[in-house]
Amino acid sequence: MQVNNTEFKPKIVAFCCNWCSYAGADLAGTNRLQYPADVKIIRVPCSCRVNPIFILRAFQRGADGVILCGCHPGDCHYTTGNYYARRRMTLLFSMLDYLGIEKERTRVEWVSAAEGAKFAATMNEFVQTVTKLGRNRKLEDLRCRK
Amino acid sequence: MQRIGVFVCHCGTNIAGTVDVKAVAEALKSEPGVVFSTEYQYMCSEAGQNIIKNAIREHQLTGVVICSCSPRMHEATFRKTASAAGLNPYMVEIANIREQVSWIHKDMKAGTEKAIILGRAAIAKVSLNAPLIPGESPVVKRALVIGGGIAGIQTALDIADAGFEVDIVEKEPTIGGKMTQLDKTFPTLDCAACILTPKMVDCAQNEKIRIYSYSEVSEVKGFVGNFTVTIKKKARYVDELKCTGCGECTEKCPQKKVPNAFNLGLDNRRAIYIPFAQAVPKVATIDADYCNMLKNGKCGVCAKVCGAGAIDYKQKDSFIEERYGAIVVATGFNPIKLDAYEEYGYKQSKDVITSLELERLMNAAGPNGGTLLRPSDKTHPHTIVFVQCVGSRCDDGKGKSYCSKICCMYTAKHAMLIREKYPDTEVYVFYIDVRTPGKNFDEFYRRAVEEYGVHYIKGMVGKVAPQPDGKLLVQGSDLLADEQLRVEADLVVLAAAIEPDKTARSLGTMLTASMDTNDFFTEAHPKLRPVESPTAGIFLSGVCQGPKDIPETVSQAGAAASKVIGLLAKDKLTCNPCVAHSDEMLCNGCSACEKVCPYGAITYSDKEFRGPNRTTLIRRVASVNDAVCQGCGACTVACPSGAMDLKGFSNSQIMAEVDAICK
Amino acid sequence: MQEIMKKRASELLLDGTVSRVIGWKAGDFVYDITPAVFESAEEIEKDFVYTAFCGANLSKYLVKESKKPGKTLVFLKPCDSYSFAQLVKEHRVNRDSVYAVAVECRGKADVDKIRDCGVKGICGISEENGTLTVDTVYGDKTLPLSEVMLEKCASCKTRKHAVYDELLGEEGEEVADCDRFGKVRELESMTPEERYEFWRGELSRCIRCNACRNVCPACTCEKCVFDNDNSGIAQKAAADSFEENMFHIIRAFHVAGRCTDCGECTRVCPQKIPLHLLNRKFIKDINELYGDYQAGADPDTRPPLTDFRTTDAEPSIVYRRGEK
Amino acid sequence: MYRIPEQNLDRLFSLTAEKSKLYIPADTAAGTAQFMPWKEGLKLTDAHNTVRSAKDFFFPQTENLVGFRVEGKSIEVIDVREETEDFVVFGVRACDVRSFSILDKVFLADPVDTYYKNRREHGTILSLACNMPEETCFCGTFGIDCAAPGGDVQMWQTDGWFYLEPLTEKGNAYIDTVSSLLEECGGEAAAECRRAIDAVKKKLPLAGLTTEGFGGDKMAELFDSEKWGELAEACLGCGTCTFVCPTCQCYDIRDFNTGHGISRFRCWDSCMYSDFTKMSAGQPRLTQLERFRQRFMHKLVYFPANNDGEFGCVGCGRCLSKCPISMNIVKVMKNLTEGDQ
Repeated sequence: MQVNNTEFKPKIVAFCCNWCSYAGADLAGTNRLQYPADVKIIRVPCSCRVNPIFILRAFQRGADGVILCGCHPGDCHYTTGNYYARRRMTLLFSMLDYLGIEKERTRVEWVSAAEGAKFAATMNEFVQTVTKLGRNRKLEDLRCRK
Repeated sequence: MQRIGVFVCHCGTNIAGTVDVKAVAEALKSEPGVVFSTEYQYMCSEAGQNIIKNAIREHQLTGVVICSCSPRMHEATFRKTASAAGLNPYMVEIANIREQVSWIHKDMKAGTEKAIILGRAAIAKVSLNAPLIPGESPVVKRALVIGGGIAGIQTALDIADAGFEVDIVEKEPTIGGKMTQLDKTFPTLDCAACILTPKMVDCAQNEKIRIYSYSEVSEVKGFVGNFTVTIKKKARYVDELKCTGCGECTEKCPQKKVPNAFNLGLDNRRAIYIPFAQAVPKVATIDADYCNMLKNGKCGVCAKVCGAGAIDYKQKDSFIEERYGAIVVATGFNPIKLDAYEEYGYKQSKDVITSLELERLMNAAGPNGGTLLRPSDKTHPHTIVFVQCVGSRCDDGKGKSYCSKICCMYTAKHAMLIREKYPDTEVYVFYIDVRTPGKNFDEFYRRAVEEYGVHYIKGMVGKVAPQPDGKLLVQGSDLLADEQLRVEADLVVLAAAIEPDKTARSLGTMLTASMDTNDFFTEAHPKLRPVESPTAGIFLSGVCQGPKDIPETVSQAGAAASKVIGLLAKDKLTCNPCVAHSDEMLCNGCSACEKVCPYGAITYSDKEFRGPNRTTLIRRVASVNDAVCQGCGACTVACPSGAMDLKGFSNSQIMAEVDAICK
Repeated sequence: MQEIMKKRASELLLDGTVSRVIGWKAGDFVYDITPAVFESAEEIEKDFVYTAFCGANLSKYLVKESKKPGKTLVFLKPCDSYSFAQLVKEHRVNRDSVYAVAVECRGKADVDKIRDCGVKGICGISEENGTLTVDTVYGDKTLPLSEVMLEKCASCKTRKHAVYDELLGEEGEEVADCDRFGKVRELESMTPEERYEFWRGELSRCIRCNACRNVCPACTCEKCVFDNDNSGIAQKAAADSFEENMFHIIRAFHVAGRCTDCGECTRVCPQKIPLHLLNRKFIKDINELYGDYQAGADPDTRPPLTDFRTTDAEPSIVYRRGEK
Repeated sequence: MYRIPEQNLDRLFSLTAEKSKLYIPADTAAGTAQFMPWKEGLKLTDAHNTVRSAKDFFFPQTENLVGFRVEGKSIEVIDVREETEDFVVFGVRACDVRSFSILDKVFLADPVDTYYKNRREHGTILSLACNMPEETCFCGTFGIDCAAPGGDVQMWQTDGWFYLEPLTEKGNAYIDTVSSLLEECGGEAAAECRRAIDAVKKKLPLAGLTTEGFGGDKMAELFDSEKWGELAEACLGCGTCTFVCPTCQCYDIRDFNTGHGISRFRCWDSCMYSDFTKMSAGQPRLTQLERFRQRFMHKLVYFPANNDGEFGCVGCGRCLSKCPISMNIVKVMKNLTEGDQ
């Protein structure tokens, strides 16, 4: 379906780990680096706290893209959390792709507390990608549509 | 139903500049559960905090949402505010409308809309918050140091110096570790024994320090502040309290053919022995593998000559249980076995030796009394070849992938010492790179090359072939000159890689302290918490964490001690209440959570449950130790049944936030 | 084979080695065989069968039966033995209270496939040397077993058992030419749109009877998240296509790295949804990304999702795949 | 009696579909049969019966009952019922036809289930006699004649013709709408077809199964039978039997939070599930044995006790072919009465 890109505003959920990526987002804010208001951040202690259920839940409720940000591998505050997250998300995303759901709607990005610029750039780019894809229809729950 | 209060902060114009704070407060007022909503210029100011406190009291609020700056900034502040007004501090949630809204969005309308949505998410979350009360656990004011090398000794001395009791468990009959076997130390070339043995004596004499020598840790239970450790004291067949260390027995013992482990088997000792003259404790030990009395009951010479009556052939292993608040791992290293390196002829020729063996050969207390002689024919070597990186920086699967760090420096030291003492000796060093980061290190290396005329050759040795005349033909390449080299050497010294002591792996399992694939203990954070294990209450000292030289080891040992002191100085530990919790009714005992827990905070036990129709079921269920759990949440996702949840970031809370954001 | 098994089961019951035997019980039409617990030699004699229709994996019954006093004998086909080993590994079954008897298997038949060959009104079936003779209300028919095998048997990966206490019959070999990922590869090579249509077509038939979950030896939760009203994601029926996707994705994810590919989910699905293709996708990904792994093959290795390497692939590898 | 040649079936479908929605049993991609809305090119299945029964038309697996729109703190109740259009179901078997009268007893009894009633009123049932019943068929046990399937119009397929006999007013009305394609005929061919089916029926392996030993008066002895334990032993507790069953009519009512309101819907429930009829005090049937027993006691004892002796089973045989562990009502019946005969 053709979506009018000028009007379509995607809903993006960003899960950010408390120690690196949330701090990175804070730094982006402190440095006044802009990214679209479509991105809403949910703070989690660690990327390994993010259950695939949460990601599907977001899509069910009408999210058009979900991004998970955590500390760079090796820098996890809890030493190993993001390694587990990495495996889980790789497999989950691969499965979503296997079911024919646009793989570009999901992403994992490692953002350190010092990478405010990377955080903003990542979000800008992700919003752009998802905007191009248009509305999530394959994994939405029609009952949740307004 | 919660009674929620919403407090929107202007942050001067920081927020109010791009967010219509009044509109936000107004919109959030009509959210389910919200009974009060207001905005103010600076919520974090005293006046702002008073608004919150008054509202909590006046409206009997059960939950508070602050729309303000990042929780990383003021979450603690507002929690204290709530607490002061009698509300549980964990009933506070922050909607970050500064860093995530006003500072990054220019459009007032979009900013205000987003701020309302973030506020809704925080309201949805706080509706599901439960009051949390941080637990407390007492701290046993005694530390355990596992390993009595320079790392363990330094840590123990520093802890004792702060007034805390500390025990050292050392598996050998004496403390001192690898450093006792060294001759001189770089880059100062002072004698190892001269700087180490006084510290050993200090340990023995310090009334706060107890030394369990010839002992091992056999079991560890408990958690930070509260470990219970079982120490196995191996039978040494000598009563430590009676033995005076006079050494009479070690001279009279008829069993003379025992390879001397202290000298790496380069000479022999008796079956009853004291490893070296300055051993601490200076107590004899009987080597049960060689003692005739213990093996076949025929001898008893040592018992006869012992004036103190200290010999006890019937002694058995004994077990001691002790409680500790903190544990320091200082298990050290060993050179790797060189069996896989046939090309260097280590097994074929006695004159191919490791660097540590060279230390003993050059040591005044060593097998040759400090004169450097070839092990095979006791002649002076005139050409010596050093081979670097034997087993270090290897990708071939035979050795270690890492750099052993100390070899470049000790080889420069060896070369220098040899050239100084025996100027007629030619010294060649084959190397991949010479790595000399460290204070006065590069100067030291350059002295070896420039002043002492050591031949440094960039290239690897391909083969060391023992010749019929007793020489060793060393074939190597000189990469800089781009030519093949053949050196007829009298002695070849291999800089064997170092690896963690073999006992580390099993100890790591006992302590639930994580290790890397090389069996080095993992630090809690590679940069910020280098002397702590991720497992609370476990600290790391020395090479057990990674290759390092003596000065580095000593400074790390001191750092570990200061962390221990910081812990032991507390009477009670306050635990983070945002920890995992297992619902026993849902847990199926599969152990997935236990496997991903980096802290060993999860244990399993068989519990009785009421089954249907008055039956009793026994089920294996997980439980989380609140004092050990750090609240990462890895377990919550590993758990398929959802039995494991995280307080403060529960499944339902996060999903409520998702719902609120996506709606 | 059946007679050898009956004899051995009776012996072990009589000499007290085991207190009960989990096996297969004859039904009314030859193919309708029910798993059953036998407690005496008489019961064994009367009803125990081992035929081409004993496709059911008995290992999951051990979760309950192995908690009873005495030892429980279980007959395990090669694929079943992996499920059993995995259950032991996850502490769901106490190894010491089980007497595992491995039995050889040359593939089991799928009565639906027989029906798909146009056979109606089946009254009896006999097997001889890989040929099935079907006696129907409307006359006799013969079919080669190889053409009507259960999906899981047609793509059998090994005829060798993972673990057992005693072996009856011949131990088989790994199936060298098994191409169990063929269909997964075929789907991977489709366009996302085609894949989406394929899976919608399959999953939209789901009636959420939970047979796949309840038969699955990896699904042994005390209470499934989808049944737990407090989990926030409980569903009883798929009220929207999303819920169909959600249930099957999460179920596959929860058994990822633990699924032994026993194929029971597909066997029992009343709507013939090829559920094994979801599990096999995870298995294939795990094998390719984290090294070959067979759940239940050994008691010690960590399941891939509770393990990691610092050098693991980044999730972005998913975007690069499929680009040719 | 009317008839239409088989090759004109598509025209019949097409004409029917012009007037109302039409469902026919057709093959899915996986080769299973299910009722599907007819569209050009869709072919009648060769399969004997559909996996899901025809009860879906009147009692769908999920059905929205009412909605609540939530805005801030205000709640508004919304009637979510949509206008139901007339529909025709073609090719329903005798067993499923009988199941409707069993469901009627539940849903049309006071208080009337208006959702069900509404659908029932709009549906016309075209039944089809079973020329080749399966070995799993035992409708005869419950007095159902698959040679005369009933419904609004009953049909026979024989010798290249479909024979149609309207039985109700709705049936007559249907015949009127498609009369342009039909020709009137005598009843001989249909009668011949019935005789042929009767002959097959005698050969079916379950032909001898009777309801003797069951019924509303057998409560105490059957409930306390020791055989339940053995029968229920292998039960997985899945809902396959329930969901493929044409007469199972239990449902659960649940609320779904859509984010901007609540959708209250009902969906099929299964007495095999551990949370079936869960109450604040817990579940009344704690073990699978009790849940298993409930299902069969309901069909064979409780239902006849409350409905003038009518059994809650129509012998369609779906549970026989679909149960993952091949446990089913026939095995239960045989087993419970084993010692009696």
